[in-house]
Amino acid sequence: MSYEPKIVGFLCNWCSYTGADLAGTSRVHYAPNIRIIRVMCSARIDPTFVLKALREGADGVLICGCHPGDCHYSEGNYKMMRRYPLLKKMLTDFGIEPARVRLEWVSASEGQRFAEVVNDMTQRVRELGPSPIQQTLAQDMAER
Amino acid sequence: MADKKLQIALYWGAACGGCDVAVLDTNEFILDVAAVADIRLWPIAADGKYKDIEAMADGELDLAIFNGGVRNSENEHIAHLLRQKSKLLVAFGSCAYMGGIPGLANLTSREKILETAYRRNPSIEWGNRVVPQPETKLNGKELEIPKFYRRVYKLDQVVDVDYYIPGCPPQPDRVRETLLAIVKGELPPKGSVVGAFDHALCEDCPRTKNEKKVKKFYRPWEIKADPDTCLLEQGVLCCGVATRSGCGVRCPTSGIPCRGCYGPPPGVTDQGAKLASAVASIVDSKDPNEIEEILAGLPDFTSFAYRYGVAASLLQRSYRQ
Amino acid sequence: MEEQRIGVYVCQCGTNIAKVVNCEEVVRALSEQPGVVVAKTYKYMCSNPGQEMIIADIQEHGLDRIVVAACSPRMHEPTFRKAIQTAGLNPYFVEMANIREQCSWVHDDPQVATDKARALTFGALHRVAKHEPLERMSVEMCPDVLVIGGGVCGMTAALELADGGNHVYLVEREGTLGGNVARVDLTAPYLDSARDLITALVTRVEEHKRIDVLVHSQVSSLEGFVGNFTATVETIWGDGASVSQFRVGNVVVATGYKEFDASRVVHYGYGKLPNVITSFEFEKMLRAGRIQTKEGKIPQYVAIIHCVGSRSKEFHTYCSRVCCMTALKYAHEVKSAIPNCYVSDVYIDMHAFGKGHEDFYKRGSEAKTLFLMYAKNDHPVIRKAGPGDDCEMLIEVNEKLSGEQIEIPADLVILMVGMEAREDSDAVARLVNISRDKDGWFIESHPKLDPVATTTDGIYIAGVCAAPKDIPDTVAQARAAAGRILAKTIRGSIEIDAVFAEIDEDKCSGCRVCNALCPYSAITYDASKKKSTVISAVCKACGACVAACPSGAIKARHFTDSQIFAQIEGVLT
Amino acid sequence: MRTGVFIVQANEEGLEGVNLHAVELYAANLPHVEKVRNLGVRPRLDPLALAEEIKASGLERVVIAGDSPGFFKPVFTRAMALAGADTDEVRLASFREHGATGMGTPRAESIVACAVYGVPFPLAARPGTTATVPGTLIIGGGVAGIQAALEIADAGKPVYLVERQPTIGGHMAMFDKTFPTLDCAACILTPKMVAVGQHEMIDLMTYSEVEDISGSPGHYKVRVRKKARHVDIEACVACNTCSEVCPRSASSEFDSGIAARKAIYIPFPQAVPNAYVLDEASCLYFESGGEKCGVCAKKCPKECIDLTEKDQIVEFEVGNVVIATGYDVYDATKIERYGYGKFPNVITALEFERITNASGPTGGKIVTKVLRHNKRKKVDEWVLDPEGPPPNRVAIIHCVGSRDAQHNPYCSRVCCMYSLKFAHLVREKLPEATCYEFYIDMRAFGKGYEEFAERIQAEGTYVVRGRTARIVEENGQMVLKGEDIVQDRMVDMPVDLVILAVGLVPARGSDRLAAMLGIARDEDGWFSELDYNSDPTDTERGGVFVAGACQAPKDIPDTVAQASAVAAGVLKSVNTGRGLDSRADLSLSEIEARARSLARV
Amino acid sequence: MAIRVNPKLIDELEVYGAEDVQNCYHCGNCSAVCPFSKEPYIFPRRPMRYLQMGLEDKLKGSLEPWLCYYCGQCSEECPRGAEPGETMMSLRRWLTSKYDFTGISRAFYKSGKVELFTVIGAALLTALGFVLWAVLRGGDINSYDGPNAFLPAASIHIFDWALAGVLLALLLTNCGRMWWFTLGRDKQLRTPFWLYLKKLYLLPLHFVTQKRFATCERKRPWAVHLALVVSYLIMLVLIMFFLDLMWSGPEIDWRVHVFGYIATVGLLGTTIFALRARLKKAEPLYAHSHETDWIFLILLIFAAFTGILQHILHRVGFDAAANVTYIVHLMGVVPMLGLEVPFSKWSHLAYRPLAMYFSAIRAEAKERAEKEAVEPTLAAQPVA
Repeated sequence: MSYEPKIVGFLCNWCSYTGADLAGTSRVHYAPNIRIIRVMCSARIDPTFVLKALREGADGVLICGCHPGDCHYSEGNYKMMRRYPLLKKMLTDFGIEPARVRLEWVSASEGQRFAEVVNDMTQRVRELGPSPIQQTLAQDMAER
Repeated sequence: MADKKLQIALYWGAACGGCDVAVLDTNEFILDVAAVADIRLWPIAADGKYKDIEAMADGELDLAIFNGGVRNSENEHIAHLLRQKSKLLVAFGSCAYMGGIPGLANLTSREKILETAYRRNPSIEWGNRVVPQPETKLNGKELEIPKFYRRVYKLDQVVDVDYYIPGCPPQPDRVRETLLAIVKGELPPKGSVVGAFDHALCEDCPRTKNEKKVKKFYRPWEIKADPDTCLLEQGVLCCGVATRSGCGVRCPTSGIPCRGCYGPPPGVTDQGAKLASAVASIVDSKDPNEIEEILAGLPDFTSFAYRYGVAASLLQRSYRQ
Repeated sequence: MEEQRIGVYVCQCGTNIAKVVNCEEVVRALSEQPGVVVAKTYKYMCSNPGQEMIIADIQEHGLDRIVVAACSPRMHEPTFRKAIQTAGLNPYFVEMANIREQCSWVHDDPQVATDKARALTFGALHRVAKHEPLERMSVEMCPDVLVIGGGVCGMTAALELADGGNHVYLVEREGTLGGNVARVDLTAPYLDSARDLITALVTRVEEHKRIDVLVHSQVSSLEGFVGNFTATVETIWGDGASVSQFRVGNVVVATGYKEFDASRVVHYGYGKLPNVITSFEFEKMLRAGRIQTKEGKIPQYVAIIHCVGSRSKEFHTYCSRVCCMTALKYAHEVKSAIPNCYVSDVYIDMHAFGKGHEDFYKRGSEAKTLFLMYAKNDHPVIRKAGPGDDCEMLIEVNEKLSGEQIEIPADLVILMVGMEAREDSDAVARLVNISRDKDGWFIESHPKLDPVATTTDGIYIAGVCAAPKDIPDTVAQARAAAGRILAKTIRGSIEIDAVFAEIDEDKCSGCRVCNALCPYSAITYDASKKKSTVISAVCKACGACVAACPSGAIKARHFTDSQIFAQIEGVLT
Repeated sequence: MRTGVFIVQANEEGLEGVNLHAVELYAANLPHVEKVRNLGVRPRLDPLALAEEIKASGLERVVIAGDSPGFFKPVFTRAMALAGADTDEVRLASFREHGATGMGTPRAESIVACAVYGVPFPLAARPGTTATVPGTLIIGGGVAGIQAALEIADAGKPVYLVERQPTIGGHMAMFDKTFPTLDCAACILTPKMVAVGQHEMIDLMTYSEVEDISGSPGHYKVRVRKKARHVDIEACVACNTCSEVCPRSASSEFDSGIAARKAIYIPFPQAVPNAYVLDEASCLYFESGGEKCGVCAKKCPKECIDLTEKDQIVEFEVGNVVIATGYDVYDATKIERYGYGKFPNVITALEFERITNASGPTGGKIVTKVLRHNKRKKVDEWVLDPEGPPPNRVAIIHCVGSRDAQHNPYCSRVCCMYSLKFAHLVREKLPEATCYEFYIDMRAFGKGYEEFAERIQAEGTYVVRGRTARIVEENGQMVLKGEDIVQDRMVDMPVDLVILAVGLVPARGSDRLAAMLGIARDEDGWFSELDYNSDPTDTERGGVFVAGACQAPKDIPDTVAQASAVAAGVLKSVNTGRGLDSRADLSLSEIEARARSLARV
Repeated sequence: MAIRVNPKLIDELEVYGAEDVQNCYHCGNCSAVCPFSKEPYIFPRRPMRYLQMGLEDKLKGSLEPWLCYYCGQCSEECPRGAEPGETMMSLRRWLTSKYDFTGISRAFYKSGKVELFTVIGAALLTALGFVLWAVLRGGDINSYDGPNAFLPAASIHIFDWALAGVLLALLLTNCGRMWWFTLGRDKQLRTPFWLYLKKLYLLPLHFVTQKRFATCERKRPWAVHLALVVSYLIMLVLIMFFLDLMWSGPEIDWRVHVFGYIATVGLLGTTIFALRARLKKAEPLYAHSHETDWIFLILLIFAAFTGILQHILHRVGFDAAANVTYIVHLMGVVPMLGLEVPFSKWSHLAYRPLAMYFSAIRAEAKERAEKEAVEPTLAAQPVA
């Protein structure tokens, strides 16, 4: 069987999760690879969550929040916006393609866009191939 | 137990020796230890043979203090051995606890390390730049040296550990308190971090803290930081916020930002990621470009945030192909 | 931890889910998991029989955690919470897996969709195991209200609140109530008497037994949080001062504005040319019935210049919103008092947007007011006229509608000074813990859907202190603030959602990383204890502080790290 | 105080139902009135002559009475000054502003009485209170109705929210972004809609209309017609099966008619209540008298479609009534010169909102309509295809139907800003496109609006001062004609897409509602408030409030503020159990007596 | 140099008929709907603006009012009832009074009464003069033509020519002033003589055809106007050159009389139409009638009616009646020509074609100047 990436999505409750629901109610089909986890706000997303997901076997992590200026909590999404560059830097240093993690703004009315983002993300992660993490750690263990 | 002397072993894995010095730094207390304990193994200070340990009965040792990480097969072998022979195994110092400075090597690869050390190192002037192999045939004989692993492990990634004493090195006072507690049998639940507090460094740091908003980051030498104000809010990256206290706030009180050697406070899974989260959150901008610019003031953030904790981090190592 | 007993319910939603997802298979996979006691699938979990099934199972099998794999939790989470509560479980012991909107409706390969549904349900299962019982709390709400500012806005808010049964402390810095409107003769565009408006309000305020008016007074401190503030007010009487202190539940900030200082616009010569006056000075003339030059002459030419200090690069970028209509009012008033006077009105854009405004503008045209348009940032220049001219001054304008460089004769020039945040707005903002925008106006909680609340619970802003506006819009805001407060005080207490952030004091190192992150100022720092605390009544549970807390001291209730970690593990199984 | 009453008319038409002669006689009999004179219509008053008159009669107080006496106040004030009298003693008796229109001569007389006594009319004519029942009827489920409902219900008081459409949300739900912050309308509105739908204190009646309201302040009896929806709201899971099998379609109201919906449909996915509705008018089953079709009912997996359902009449009693009926947009077909309805790519603002909305028929892609052959109908049709060509030149025409003596004389208040927003959306999605705004005055008056306008221009949108005169077709290309006033040249420009910034008009049925409640509407049809300045959300009738655009065009923040303001009015009455009575019911003698007693104080 | 605004001008223009111009809020709709409004002559908005601001010199130098034919589209669509069409009409009246150096025109426009009395006076004077002259030279009231003719054709012819000469002189002076205001005094504009020659053809073209008027969306006003102009011109030619043939009789000389009848029908028909329309305010063009408009129309219909009446009377043999009627006819014609042509409404017969001619010259001169200067930017500039 060909490789199907596993993607974990962290979505804010007010815009993106609602947008994903809208994709559903609008029956906009998209790649099934994403597993969505709901948080109240993208500001709740700790980089640790992303590392945790990668460590647990995710091949990609998608973070979605309200568009800048749209945040239900006025500026939570800016907090995520600030963490993102640092997170990418860290991933690069750990030798993980930063493209495996992606931050997108998806509003509650953008069901279609959510689907496009997921499809695009899935495609890109598919091109990157499986995440090396679990395999490498297994190889480390095997060596001992 | 009072009538019988404690049976103790000390060992260093991938370490600098500082931890052993820290034990000595307990000063005269070490003599008290010697009074109540038999030191059965201490490679840096006393002569002891691995085979003596191997010969012991399981659980014959009361306490094994392991400092340093596990970098090669020898380290691992001794770790297993001590685990088997000792009632208590303590990971002593940041390296045993988290991989420590040697753990930074996990951000590169074994091949690169060997390449640098044996082939590309500018100081190598002699020989034919041979990279040592675990097994070598020389004059028909087989020579063996410990196998250099692909990466560094922290101790508990190899064996079951009872207690952890963080620090690079652990503070002598903490060491003393801990040893006393062990002697007295006043031990916290297994798996605890001992010799350190359950809160972050800032709590003990005398610098004044204000609401934090940072427009620009500085390397320590780039700014004459106010001695009484929190370094982080002045734009100097200090790990204290995401580091367990116990060191006595030595660095920040000397004007040096905390380097995080005591590891994450309880409740924090990944020290570096948490530090990143906190530091980025206080960046004072809403403009993506400006944010990038401000964060560019933190070169090599990863090595800084995981100075001691790469091996203990969620990702543990680099995956660069 | 004692063994958990979890029930898993997979909804088929008719065929909405079942058409694509093999619900039986999901149930089978789940039933093999540790802790799962019951796993079932049903046509409609949200239906009464579905809910009753859960309730019966809880009672029969002693379930203590429930997973419902169905539609979006945004749709039916309240339904299932209510159901398990009926069965005696804490409502937060249910977790939903969204296998309709985010699975069966967006995928069509049954195998793939079933796999995903299983993964999502695993996520919910792992998560629910970490759930903690949560309780809603309530905090007492003091019904008394502090209103800062005794202008039209403050008085309206005070009356509204007092009429609604609340006790109000109305604090005014000046010696009399009325604010800026008290300086005005007529209001635009209906030319009603401003004095009648103020008289009516002041009379009612002073007569109201539930309003305490404190003039010559200032709020010197405000401690506490929503429902429970303590206000200290300093009153300065001619020679002495007194301090009063009272408890209030909410605060309305209605501090209004101050007029722009016209002398800052150098080329208008205000302060140098005697017959260049500001709008408020003209109001004085109107009230005295003496529209005349400093020399006592009846002007033959009156010119009105709009946007003085407003809509300009140099001063304020914003529009002061009321000046256009006020200027039109002046044009009418000049024509009324001096029928043979020529009025020129020099404007940028005519902001006649409200009820009756456009008609008022048209009447101005009909009365032959000469409207002249200049470009933003290309200010007219006023100079003294020569001896040969039949006027005092000449105003040079690059007139946009004709494209000509022109000179307007004027004996009297009225500068329509804009509105400006008061110089003490900074202090007020700090006092009540709200923020100001770049222009010094107070920032509302949400510019659209919450224009009178602020990010600090219990602090409301109304009227011009939030941005320039005319009297009806100010009154609407004053009443809106009162309405919001009445709605809360009527209940007597504030319900606090069970989901909020809390700080473990033992773990908090007092680093204050979180302090500035809270958009609602829910985090306070106790300098003596060197600890931060979240006021749960104020927290809105976004979790920004939780993610940022470097010492892991802050916990997001119902969104804890361990719950989310568990869900991550679950969905990736 | 020797008082002179001068009656003067500011408008040619005068005031309907006010007998000025009677007012004269009445005024002459009031105490201290020395002189009453009718100055006629729009007189040119000479201050010197007036001063002489004041002096001659020794007047200490002057009352100017009439439809808009303020217009004459300055000349009287000047005359008072010239006569050496107290200029503060020029009092206004404003008939129009205090509701003499419709209330007739006694009201005008009472206004004069107050002025003669020197007492503000609103103070003297403040009605007493009356016992009030706790329920509140809110008519209209747009953002104003939603806000008011939540505000009142959150206080624990019962609310009946009646909405004509099958879902609440109103116009705001149709919008893409909101100016000037550009946040997404759905993101901020849908949580509120959901809250309304789930609120235990709100009895939500969608697809319903108020048939009758009777009773008095504090006790209004309301009759509501719940139109047969044919779908059980509680049971429906919004699965779309019915819609899929439905053979009939009609144009979607929610999509401003630019897309189709089925006869059984849900207006939009986030509708509240989240349930389908069967539109009898477009349904084959009802058209055939129940002979044909009915497939939806058969296929509904939850069996929640009842084709036999009939309209239902519900009756209840409330203490307060909130009118939040909003607005309709101006019918652009009335302005032939813009070719709306003739040129496929001349669209209205609401249509553009749906096109640019990510949940709209093009998925948010801004495209022009293309000519396609409809095989079934065998005709060529202009259709909106998401893959259709994007426009290169977009013209946005302001003041369509507004500020025009031949259409609506008033300014619609929101169009300038939403037009600028459109330009932003076009430029954001189609950076290659050129965008032109044709305006008369750029009315960017609100918080952050001016900055927004500047930003849009900085983004490269061309703003042209000059109303567009015509859209014509030349060689198959739409051409826009106008004058660029500031640049002094004619605009003769090919365009691909024209967006008409249509103005706002009172919602359909406002007249009926006004008649039912006995409240007035202004000359433009908007509901009249009690007092322009001090009571913008109250009406002459006690317990009847107006909020939002139904009172006059308004943007979202101002609408929300009014909705909360209305909540204050409602809550203070239900909290104390007593609400304000109708001012309309106060008699002349009561008001006069009040004024007399207040004057002594 | 800044131009001084004169807020009083708008009051002055009120008597010329510009009663609503202050209502204009400059949306530009009028200029855009006007089929003639093309660069560099954008109107009616801009002249209205000059009027609001009282830029008298700008207005005096404007040709725009003459380029308008008052189809009324602008007034119909005006969102604020500012009556741009009527404003342009008023400006034409005002300009007529400005071109006229005698001040008579101004007096006429400022007061209908003055004009009316002048017309009546002139009529009475005419009657008196002709009667006296006829009686003194012993004319026979019963004789229409022949040697004893009460009013001999040859003499009348001479009178006609004399009158025409005076009128032409007055009109030419006014035209000269018009040239000076619009082209002559503009120092910045270089208008070489060849340009005048090059565009000369425009004068007769527009004079005869009113070609431009035909461009209006509404065709009827143009058709009516054309009929009037053609009728008038026919009559002018007949009278100036073929008066003797017209006079001869009693047989009808079809060579000339057929034209005479056509012209009479044309004159009567168009004036009756115009009067009716003005009374009914049928179209925007006819909605606002200045006193001068009434006087002009009444004179015209009066002249046409009396003209044909005296002709008929003569043909049927009532020569005495014909002679009396002829005097009455002259009472209409003389003031009509003598006052209306140089001082009032009728002067536009000269100013319009001249304006067309001048505007073409100016446009080309401007274009040449601009070409020499920098290329203008074509795209609209964002107003930053």
